Amino acid sequence: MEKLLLLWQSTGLANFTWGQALMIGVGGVLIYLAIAKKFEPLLLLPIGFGAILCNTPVAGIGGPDGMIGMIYHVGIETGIFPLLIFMGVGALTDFGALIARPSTLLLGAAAQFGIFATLLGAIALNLIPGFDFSMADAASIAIIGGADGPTAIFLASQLSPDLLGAIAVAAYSYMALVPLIQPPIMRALTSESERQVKMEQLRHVSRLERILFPFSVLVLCVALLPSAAPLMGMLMFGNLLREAGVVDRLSRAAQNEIINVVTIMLGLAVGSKLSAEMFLNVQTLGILLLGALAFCIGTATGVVMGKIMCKVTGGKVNPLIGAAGVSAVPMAARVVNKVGLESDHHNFLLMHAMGPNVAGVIGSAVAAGVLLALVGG
Amino acid sequence: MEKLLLLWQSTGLANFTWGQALMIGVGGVLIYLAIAKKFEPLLLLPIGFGAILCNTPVAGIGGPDGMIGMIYHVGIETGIFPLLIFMGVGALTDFGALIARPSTLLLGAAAQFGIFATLLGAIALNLIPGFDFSMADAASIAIIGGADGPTAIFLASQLSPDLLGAIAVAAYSYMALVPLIQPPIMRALTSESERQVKMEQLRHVSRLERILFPFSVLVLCVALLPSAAPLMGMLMFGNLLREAGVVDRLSRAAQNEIINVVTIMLGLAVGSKLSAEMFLNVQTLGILLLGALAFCIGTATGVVMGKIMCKVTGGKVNPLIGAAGVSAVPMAARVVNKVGLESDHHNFLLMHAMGPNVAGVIGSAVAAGVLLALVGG
Amino acid sequence: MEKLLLLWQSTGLANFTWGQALMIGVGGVLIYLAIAKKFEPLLLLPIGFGAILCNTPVAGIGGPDGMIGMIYHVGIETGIFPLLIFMGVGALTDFGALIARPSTLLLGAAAQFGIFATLLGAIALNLIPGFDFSMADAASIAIIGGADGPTAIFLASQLSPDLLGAIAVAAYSYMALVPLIQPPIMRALTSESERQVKMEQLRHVSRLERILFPFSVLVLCVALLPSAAPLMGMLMFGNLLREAGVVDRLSRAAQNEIINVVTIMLGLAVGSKLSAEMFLNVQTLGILLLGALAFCIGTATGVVMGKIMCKVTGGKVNPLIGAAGVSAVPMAARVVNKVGLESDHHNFLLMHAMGPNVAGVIGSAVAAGVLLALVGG
Amino acid sequence: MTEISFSELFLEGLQLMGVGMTIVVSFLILLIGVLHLVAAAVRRWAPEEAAPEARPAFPQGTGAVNDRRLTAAITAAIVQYRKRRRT
Amino acid sequence: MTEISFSELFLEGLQLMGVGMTIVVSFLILLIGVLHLVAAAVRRWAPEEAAPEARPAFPQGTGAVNDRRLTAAITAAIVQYRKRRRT
Amino acid sequence: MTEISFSELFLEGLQLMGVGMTIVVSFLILLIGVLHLVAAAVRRWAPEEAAPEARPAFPQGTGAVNDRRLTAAITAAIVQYRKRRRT
Ligand code: NA
Ligand code: NA
Ligand code: NA
Repeated sequence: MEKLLLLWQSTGLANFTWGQALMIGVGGVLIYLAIAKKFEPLLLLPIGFGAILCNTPVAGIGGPDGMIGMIYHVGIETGIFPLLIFMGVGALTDFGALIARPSTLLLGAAAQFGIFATLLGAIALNLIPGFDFSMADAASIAIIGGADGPTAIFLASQLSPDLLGAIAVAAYSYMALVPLIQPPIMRALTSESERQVKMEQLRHVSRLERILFPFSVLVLCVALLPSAAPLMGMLMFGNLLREAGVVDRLSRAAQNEIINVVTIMLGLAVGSKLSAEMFLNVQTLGILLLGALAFCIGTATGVVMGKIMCKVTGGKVNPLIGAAGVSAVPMAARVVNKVGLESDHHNFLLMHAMGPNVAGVIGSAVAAGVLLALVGG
Repeated sequence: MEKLLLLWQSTGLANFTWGQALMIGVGGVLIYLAIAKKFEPLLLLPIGFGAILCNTPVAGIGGPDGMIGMIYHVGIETGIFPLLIFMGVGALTDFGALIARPSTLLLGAAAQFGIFATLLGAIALNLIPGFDFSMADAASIAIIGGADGPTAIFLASQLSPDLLGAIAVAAYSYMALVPLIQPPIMRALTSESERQVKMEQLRHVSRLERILFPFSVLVLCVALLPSAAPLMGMLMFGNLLREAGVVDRLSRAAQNEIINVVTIMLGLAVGSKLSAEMFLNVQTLGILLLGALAFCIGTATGVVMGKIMCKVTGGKVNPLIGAAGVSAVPMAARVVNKVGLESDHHNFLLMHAMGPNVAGVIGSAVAAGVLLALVGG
Repeated sequence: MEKLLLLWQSTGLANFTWGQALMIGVGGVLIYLAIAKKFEPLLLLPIGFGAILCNTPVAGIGGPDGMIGMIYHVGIETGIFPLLIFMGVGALTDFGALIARPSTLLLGAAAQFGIFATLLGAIALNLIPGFDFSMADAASIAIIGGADGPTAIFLASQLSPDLLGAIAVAAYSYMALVPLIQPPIMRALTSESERQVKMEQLRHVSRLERILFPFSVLVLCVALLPSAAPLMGMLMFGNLLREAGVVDRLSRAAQNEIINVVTIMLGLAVGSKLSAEMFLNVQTLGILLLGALAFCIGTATGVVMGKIMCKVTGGKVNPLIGAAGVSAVPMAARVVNKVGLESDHHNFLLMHAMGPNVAGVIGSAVAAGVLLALVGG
Repeated sequence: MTEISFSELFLEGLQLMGVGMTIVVSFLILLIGVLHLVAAAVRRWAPEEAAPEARPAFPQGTGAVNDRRLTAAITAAIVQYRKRRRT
Repeated sequence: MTEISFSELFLEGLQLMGVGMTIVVSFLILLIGVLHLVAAAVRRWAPEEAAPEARPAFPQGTGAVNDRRLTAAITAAIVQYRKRRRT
Repeated sequence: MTEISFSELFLEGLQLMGVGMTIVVSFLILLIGVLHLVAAAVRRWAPEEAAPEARPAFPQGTGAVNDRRLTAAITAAIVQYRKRRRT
């Protein structure tokens, strides 16, 4: 029967490439990690599912006329989805700990060294045959060290869309792995007595200061680093919605409806970049390797800066909180708390680590702005 | 006054065609059915209102520059709205009864015969002068027998956009009429003793099985019928969000925010296809007739398959539950329960009918995939 | 270092124009008014923030490839955002007081004189050098007198997009200033005894009447003024969702999710029209002046009509409620209540003022339709 | 745009004011009529029987009574408790 | 479209019916097999211990009563305990 | 793209690292300054009077205790009330 032949030719089995089959497996692994290991499930589950759907042969779901392809075009190529998520992050984030102790911004700054060191690492990988990262690629890979999903997706979508899939997967995976990656580094770089340092309680932060904070950041950003203005602007807009106290409807919309809906769409759309030709190559291995490197270096420089601040202040800063500077909010702060408790069962560092933790978000948005300004031109 | 003349020429009264006036009446009837008769009000009310707005003369609300025309272009031409609704349906559906008793899939399969018989019926109508259905038209009409609104809208938007309005109206109207259409057929085809058959309680379904279910369906679909992958993929994605247990935020967004907002937009947009030239013709009569036929045949073949399963299992299956195989979740299952109670006041078939009921959703998505693959090429 | 120079050239400081800096200040003032003075914060806060972001040099956030520029293109140029907000307003509005006493529509009609008088005023301003308002500009400015944000934004986006920023700011600012603007006029035009008039309690309105109301308005609108059909249609659609009683899911979506999300986007997008060249000119001063005029005249004619109705009915209508006819729901009705209480501590006019108040919404939608039909051609 | 003299524009504006205001008022007067007609029709053909769905001030009916009793009991308990604590 | 005779179209429709129904049935029979396999695999390698998360058929039923009674009992106990402590 | 030698690229990368890190650190140090200024300004011109809206570190603190006691009292009352009704 001619119809049956036509139908057989339209089956997946008759059209599968090995690459597609493998990528469907990769999608399955991501979903497994999301559900069974609770690896950033809000993102990795939709990404994994998007990968499966977009690697279905014949259907073209990720193509220009397919549903997910269109979502990618509208939401990620334009940068709108990561920016909306950043708005939601701003509305969900309490910057109080940072306002109470602005010096923790230094820790957030130091941890960004992971980004720039990785940039150099990515270029160095070009010495190995098979790697050919441009400066834009290197910048997109490096931002994994920012430990900030939407920032990484935003930068990669602007500079290296082809690497977006691998970069997003690496960024979210390592964020989930923070409790495994960071503690050994933190222990190696600090002495027992340093880990036992107790910190003063944070001062009270008034409502007015909370309202003025987004403007402080925004004014600096607008004046000095406009290329970071979209990211930082939406982050601070979300935070202002939260702190203003007069637009609770909008704040709740940013924290719930918008971020939830956009997360579903963003995840599916990122999954469409997990195609065999873009993912199943040695570059992805390099990205995974460099991503781990970025997290390690960022943690290390954060802790080292913590040690310096400890010295300078005469022991008022526990160096461990420097590790929270990579962001990965609030996971990294919890890790700091846990490692701290190992050395002193009564020393709760969580609130103190929230300062560098949210400082890390600002730090990597600044770093993204620098990279956009210098590489994206 | 020249101004007044200009204004008179811009009134609706000066520009009305009979067709528009009649279609506004049709819109009013749909809203009446939605409110007074509770005929699928979530869809028919917006569809009816959309019809009124889009048949307003001069305003061009359904045209390429009008609000509803743009919504149609973005959401229905692309297929995105029905797919998002299908995601929500997946997040709202409990497939437990089907997982506990997979054999009920046979009932869901049998009931799809209504679709294919109607396809032939639509072609046969071409013998009557005035009808000129192409194969694509016939397929779009036939899918009404799937008793599944978003599937029907998706298929019609891809194969026969001109018939979309009539098909959507027929599909939702008959779904609302299930309690009237099905019982006589069910009673005519079964004996009193068959209707009294008691079924074993369903076994417990573990969380792991619930999580693996979407993948079982998806893998088969990807391997064998990629053309059904968009529909089935979104249905199973929604269900995975529901069952994963780690992404409740997203599951709630799919079940509420997304499905509600998209339902409003989808309804208005479908209404824009209720124009006089597309709706006020003999073809619409044919569609309404064929739609009723499709429901009746689907119910009948479902019940007949139920009788066969009853025989084969030695009386372990109540044939009535076959009627639920047309889907129309959960209305058809409730009808089964009600008809069953008439014969035995202690025989609650509701849970047993949920299996074929949700099987019918999968069955008609498969049927839609087949039609897309064979006709849509 | 060449890189540093490149970077300096990319800073905001190196690229600021005076206009941009000033407009960022304007944005700050709007946010200040929103937070500290509670001036319509739901709109003015996003508008102010949008103004800051879109006046950031280099970044181009409001440009055709920038996030807010794209949101403007999709949501405001098409008119979709104000229409969606109008749907939400409809779902939030209880027209019961108007249905119980239809004669209050006269008050809603009279208050629209503010619109048409301002139209003439805008044209008259052309006599002063520096002003050059076209008829379309004049109409867009005049609609500020409608005291209805989404209507003003809708009309301006269709007729005079360049003036949109100033018009939106003026409209929302004056709506916030209603408690200051209206009372002196109301007191000046009424006598103490008029202000003490007690009104009969409103009759009970049945559910059926509430359901039929949207159709009454819609049918008139479709038949006589199709150019108002988009605005009026969405307002009445939202109200029908509310009153139908069978689509509560959709009603809640219109009242919450949709209106909140769209308000954020709309505000940011309107902010993109607050650029120096469009805002920092004498025309904006004219618009602010004319807007205040429009509010004053509308209040006055509303009250005068109230006095006429008071005479005609032999003292059954308190003239104060005429002031509520400008709309600005529910602020104007509260102002009426407050001014009434000053003259008689036991005379609560709130419910009686709700009738003219919601009549004012309908009235200005009609006025917008007239202006679109006569000027927009 | 072609050059339009001010007086022309102003005249057009005047006309627009007249026509516009006329339409707004006529439209709303018509609407008054329609609403009265609808109200009369509803009263005649579909009157609500003793307003069955009129929403009472205490919407939960007998439940409210129970609730009120409960509230009374609870409040009494609280008062008792407070007294005991103070002593 | 090219002119297609009715009989051709009808024959094609018949074919489509046969092929389509075959596929739907085959697909769902395959799915039955897969679901049985999955169920067997789960039973074998990942059985739930005594169904810890089994949801009872009437979740609010007797449980609710128990809950309320329990709460009452517990709270009464706490009150008693507090009293004793104070004295 | 034009052919770029590895060493050129690496040098550019080094430069980028230097410049980038400098900017990040400078930006955040500037921000530290600004935040201190804002804090000082707020303390000076808009101090909160006795921190009326200060949120306590343990928001549920003593209130929770009270709440729990209250709940106990209330529930006891309900139990009593129910018993009385039944008899
Ligand atoms: Na970071
Ligand atoms: Na079905
Ligand atoms: Na108004």
